[in-house]
Amino acid sequence: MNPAGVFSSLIPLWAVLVSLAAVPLILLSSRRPNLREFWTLAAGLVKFGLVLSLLPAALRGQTAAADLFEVVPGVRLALRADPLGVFFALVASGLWILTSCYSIGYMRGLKEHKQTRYFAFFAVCLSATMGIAFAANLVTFILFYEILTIATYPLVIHKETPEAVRAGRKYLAFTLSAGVLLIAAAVWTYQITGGDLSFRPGGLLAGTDLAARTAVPLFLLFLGGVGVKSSIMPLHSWLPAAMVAPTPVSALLHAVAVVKAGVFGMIRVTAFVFGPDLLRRFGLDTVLIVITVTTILLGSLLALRQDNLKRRLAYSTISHLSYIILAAALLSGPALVAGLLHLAFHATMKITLFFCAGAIAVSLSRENVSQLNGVGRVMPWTMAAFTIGALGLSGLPPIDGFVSKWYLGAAAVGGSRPWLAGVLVLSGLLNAAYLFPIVQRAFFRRGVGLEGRREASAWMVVPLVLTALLSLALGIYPNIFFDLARRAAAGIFGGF
Amino acid sequence: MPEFLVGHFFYWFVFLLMAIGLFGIVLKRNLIKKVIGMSIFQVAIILFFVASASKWGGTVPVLDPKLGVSDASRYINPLPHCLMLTAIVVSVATSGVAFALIISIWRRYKTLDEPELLARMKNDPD
Amino acid sequence: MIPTNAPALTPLLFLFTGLLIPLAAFKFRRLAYWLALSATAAASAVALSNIFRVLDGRAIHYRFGGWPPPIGIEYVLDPLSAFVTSVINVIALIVLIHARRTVEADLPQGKRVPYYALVMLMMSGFNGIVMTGDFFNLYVFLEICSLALYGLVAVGDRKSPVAAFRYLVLGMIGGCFYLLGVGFLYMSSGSLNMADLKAILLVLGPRPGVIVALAFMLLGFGLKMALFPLHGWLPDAYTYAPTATSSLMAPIGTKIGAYGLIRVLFFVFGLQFITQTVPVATVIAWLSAAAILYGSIQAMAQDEMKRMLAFSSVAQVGYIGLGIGLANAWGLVGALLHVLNHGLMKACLFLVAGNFRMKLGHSRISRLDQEARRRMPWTTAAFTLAALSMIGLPPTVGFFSKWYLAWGSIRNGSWVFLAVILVSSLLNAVYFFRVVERLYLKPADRPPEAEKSGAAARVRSEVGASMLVPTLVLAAALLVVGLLNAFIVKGVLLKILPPGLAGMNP
Amino acid sequence: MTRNEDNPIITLISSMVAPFIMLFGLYVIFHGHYSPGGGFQGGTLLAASIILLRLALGSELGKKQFPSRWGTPLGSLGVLIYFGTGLAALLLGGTFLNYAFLPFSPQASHNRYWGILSIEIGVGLAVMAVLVAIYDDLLEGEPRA
Repeated sequence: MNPAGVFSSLIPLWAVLVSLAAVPLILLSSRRPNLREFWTLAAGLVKFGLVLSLLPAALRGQTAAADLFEVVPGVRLALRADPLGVFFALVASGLWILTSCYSIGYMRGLKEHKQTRYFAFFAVCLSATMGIAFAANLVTFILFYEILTIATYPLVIHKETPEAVRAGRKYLAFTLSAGVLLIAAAVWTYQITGGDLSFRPGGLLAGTDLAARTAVPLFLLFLGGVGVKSSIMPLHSWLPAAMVAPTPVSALLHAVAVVKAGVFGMIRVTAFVFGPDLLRRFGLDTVLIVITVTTILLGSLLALRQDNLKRRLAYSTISHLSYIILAAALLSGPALVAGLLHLAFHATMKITLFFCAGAIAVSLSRENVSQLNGVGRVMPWTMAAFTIGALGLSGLPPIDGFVSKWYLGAAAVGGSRPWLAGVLVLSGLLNAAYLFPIVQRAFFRRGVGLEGRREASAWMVVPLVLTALLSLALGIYPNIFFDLARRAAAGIFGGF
Repeated sequence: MPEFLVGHFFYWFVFLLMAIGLFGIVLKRNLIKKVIGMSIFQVAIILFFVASASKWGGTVPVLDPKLGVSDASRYINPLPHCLMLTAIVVSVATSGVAFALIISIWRRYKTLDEPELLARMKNDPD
Repeated sequence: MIPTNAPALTPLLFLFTGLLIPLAAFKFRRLAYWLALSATAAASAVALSNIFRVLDGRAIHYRFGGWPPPIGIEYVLDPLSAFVTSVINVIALIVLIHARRTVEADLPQGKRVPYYALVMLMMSGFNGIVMTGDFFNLYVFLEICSLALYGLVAVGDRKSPVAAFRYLVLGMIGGCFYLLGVGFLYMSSGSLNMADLKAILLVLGPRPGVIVALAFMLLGFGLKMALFPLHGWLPDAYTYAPTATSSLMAPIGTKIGAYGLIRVLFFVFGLQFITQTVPVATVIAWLSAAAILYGSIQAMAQDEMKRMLAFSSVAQVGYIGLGIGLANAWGLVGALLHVLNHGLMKACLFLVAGNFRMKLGHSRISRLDQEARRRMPWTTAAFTLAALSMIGLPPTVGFFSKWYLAWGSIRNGSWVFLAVILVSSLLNAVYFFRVVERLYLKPADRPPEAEKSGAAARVRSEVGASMLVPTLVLAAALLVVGLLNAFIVKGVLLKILPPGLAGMNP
Repeated sequence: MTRNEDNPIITLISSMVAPFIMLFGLYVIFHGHYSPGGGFQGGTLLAASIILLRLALGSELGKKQFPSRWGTPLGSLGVLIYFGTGLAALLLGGTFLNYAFLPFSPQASHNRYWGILSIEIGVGLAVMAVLVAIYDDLLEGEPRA
């Protein structure tokens, strides 16, 4: 990504704004649900189209940049669709369309209240996610990061039960504190660099001669800032609590957009703010690796204990997010490629699983694993998709989870830390241990009270089958994502 | 040290007055007495300014044909007096407002005793 | 005419209107409000245009009565005074538009005319304080606006005279301390003109008289701007005053004290004096940090919304004080930006409280619930936005004040202050989300009768346009000013900074 | 204040003294610009004479001479005279209150003379009216003495 590869274009801006523009339309058509959902879907399609139109340039290693205006002296509100950003945007906007369809089925199936608010804030969340993906500097990043924090809150408390309100408070307490730390870190960086906060491949701070007593606290501030959303281990407990949200929210936001925004922020911080050299110099990569390995294993172990299906999936998410951070912490090109692949592939698989959980909740009103006996008989499509997702998360071919885990393992072995491959294998086994029993219950045990129950509506089943097929397809043909990830990694670590 | 004390006698006087005033404002329970304290406090400052203008051998700053205008040092500095004229007006206005407030407090709560007033306010719904 | 008289124009305009109102209202009672409003509008226009007059960095000096300084009274229009007058006049304009209905609701007929006259005198005082270049003249205007404010507070609730009396006592002490400081300064230097004094003080150096003068003046300003721990009068005064008064006082009143501090510390005594010779800047910074924490914690415990906002003002004044106390370029920029930002936020919040009082008859947090939101969706939305800004979330203005203040702290290596700023945004989040959560999530205690009859359940009783529009304008301004803050900072605020301030460059 | 007895000595003496106080007040106002005195002092004397009458004759009779509703408007008027003088100077090309630009006479020094006089008159009027208004307002609503 040399400066020559940067060209000016407003497409990133439109990609951010399109769902924001849909918000007033959604609000205005609150009395006409069909029109309202049309706006959501239209915005989703347009957004996806815009992101797709950025893809060819990104694959060539070029960057579309939209410079707006100065927000803080020396720092402009600027969007840059670099390969990394396009990668994330592609995943989020693509899955938004499917989630929107699913949401329609889910919300109508459960006759949820305040659907307008739900769809409106969902659109805001997507805008913020695009903004995070395309943010060219830390200020823009923080801007959208905080918008995402706030816009997710109404979705978390959507049910308005005391439990939901409590979860909402917890969510805000964690994320707002994180935002504060991130701001502190950004201001400090601003001071160190003398007013420059642009993300730069290889590290914004790489040229500065930081002392350890500056670099380490600064990194910890950043870690606290982006670590909450990416739910690394001591900072994770908001995520299981936030599972009281409607399932599509858990699916897209708490498996893809919000948490991946945290992970994405982590990649930005490690590769674009600090840079590999600096991290290595102060041993910060080791810190990160220790944290993530702990999170991976503990997350999986905790998932074993959960009976609530969504909470189980949440702990699984926690552990899988750390795969990606682990990949970033390995500080090598292949590892980053593997991490990015996992960012995309985990999204497809986890969203499938969440969709399935939601479909079960809608048509059977069941939320606990122990109640799932025999579900496979009445909801074959749903449980088939679930099986694909479960296989993928455990890392079995030909699902896409295998691809990313394979590369990650290879990168770990190729680097100087082969023992990490053992961690990966172990966690794969744990994944299987907490996901396969569900499949087994669903298909091989006799259930009670299932007479007359059917699949959920097509609005829900079609998206979840599609995401499952997508997981399968990407497992067989991951090339586009692979190329894009290579481009992104090449910008940082050079060709390899 | 004695020269310092004697040489700055008007400071001591002013500070004494200020202390008396503050004593009245802070420790007296009756609101009227607080206002009296305020007045003493303000007078102390007015005196401070006026005193700062005086000097030995100076006279009233009104043009005296015998002295003429050439020797300004024979007159005392008129500026602080002018300033204090304004300050007096301010203090009159402040006292006026204070008394008006006291009257309306009295009408509502029938007391000017501060602890009593606070107790009655506490029992008073908004 | 306007360019040459620009510095004196706004104070005189308000003074004139303040005098005209009682005379005009002798015959036409309704005229009072419109006179006040048009004067404020004109003053806002003049003040805004003044900014462009001084952008080249040259101050416009205005000699009262033609007497040259330092003997005569001089008015100075420089970037600082142009900025501050613009802020206070524009906010006053917006609040006054809102005030018409609340004044009608809060005050008996006979008190409305004097009320507007007092508002004009208060504005005259504020503008005069900012424009004058003479310390004693500043005192006079300080007392003019304080006297007007005592009256404006006292016409509120049943308890308001007591609040006003307490305010009067402390305000009087503050004024007297300031005057005493001026006296010491005059005795040491023989001058009352700010520009003149600046030159003299350079020669005089830290003489005891000068230091005592500085201490007394700071004490005076501290009392008037309610800098912790001198804030005792503020919560009661804000709570019991009529809505219109508290929404004028809260965004504007405390800013004047902040202006005074900036003027005296940076433009008269100078950086060297306040940071090295007598490190008062450090004292102010620590007191402000304490104010931020104390105000935020107190605000959490309040049930009455206006009282909560009052304590939040104590905290926000602390932000401004902290920026001043940091005594570097970005701290001061943060303080100045916060003067604007806090003005907008607090005005918006107090207008919201006024709207609630108007329609619900109270502004008690414990009695707010979804019902309030259903009846007043726009007011609630404005509150939410202002709350986000108080917490300091981008892209609202609150975020950017915190940004500059945090930067100023880091520049000085003051990690404690950085921590205070960050912790306080979380505290703000606690006490504002408490309210937001109630408004959106707390089910109405008594389901409205209309709920059962379907369509009627959606009865909205939002306040009228004359109250709603100012509230929403302020809320929108929070976003717009936030996004465009770099223009304000670079275009105006950086030109205000006194020369030689550390860390001019980013 | 609570004893309501017509005391002829007080009534008579204060009725006789009041005009002289008033006269002296006017003297002080009109000589304020070149000898000690001026609007503040003169206005206070005028107010003193009026308040004296109110004290001595009772509010009812005392207000015949100067109704209390005049207080605020007259005060405003007084300050407006002051203000108008300043404004006239401003409008005629000088700065606010720069008497040299007033139109009374072609000679600047005479203009200053007249300018200060008009200021003093305004101030005197304002001080008188406001002091009486303060007195009246504080008494308002008291049980009749």
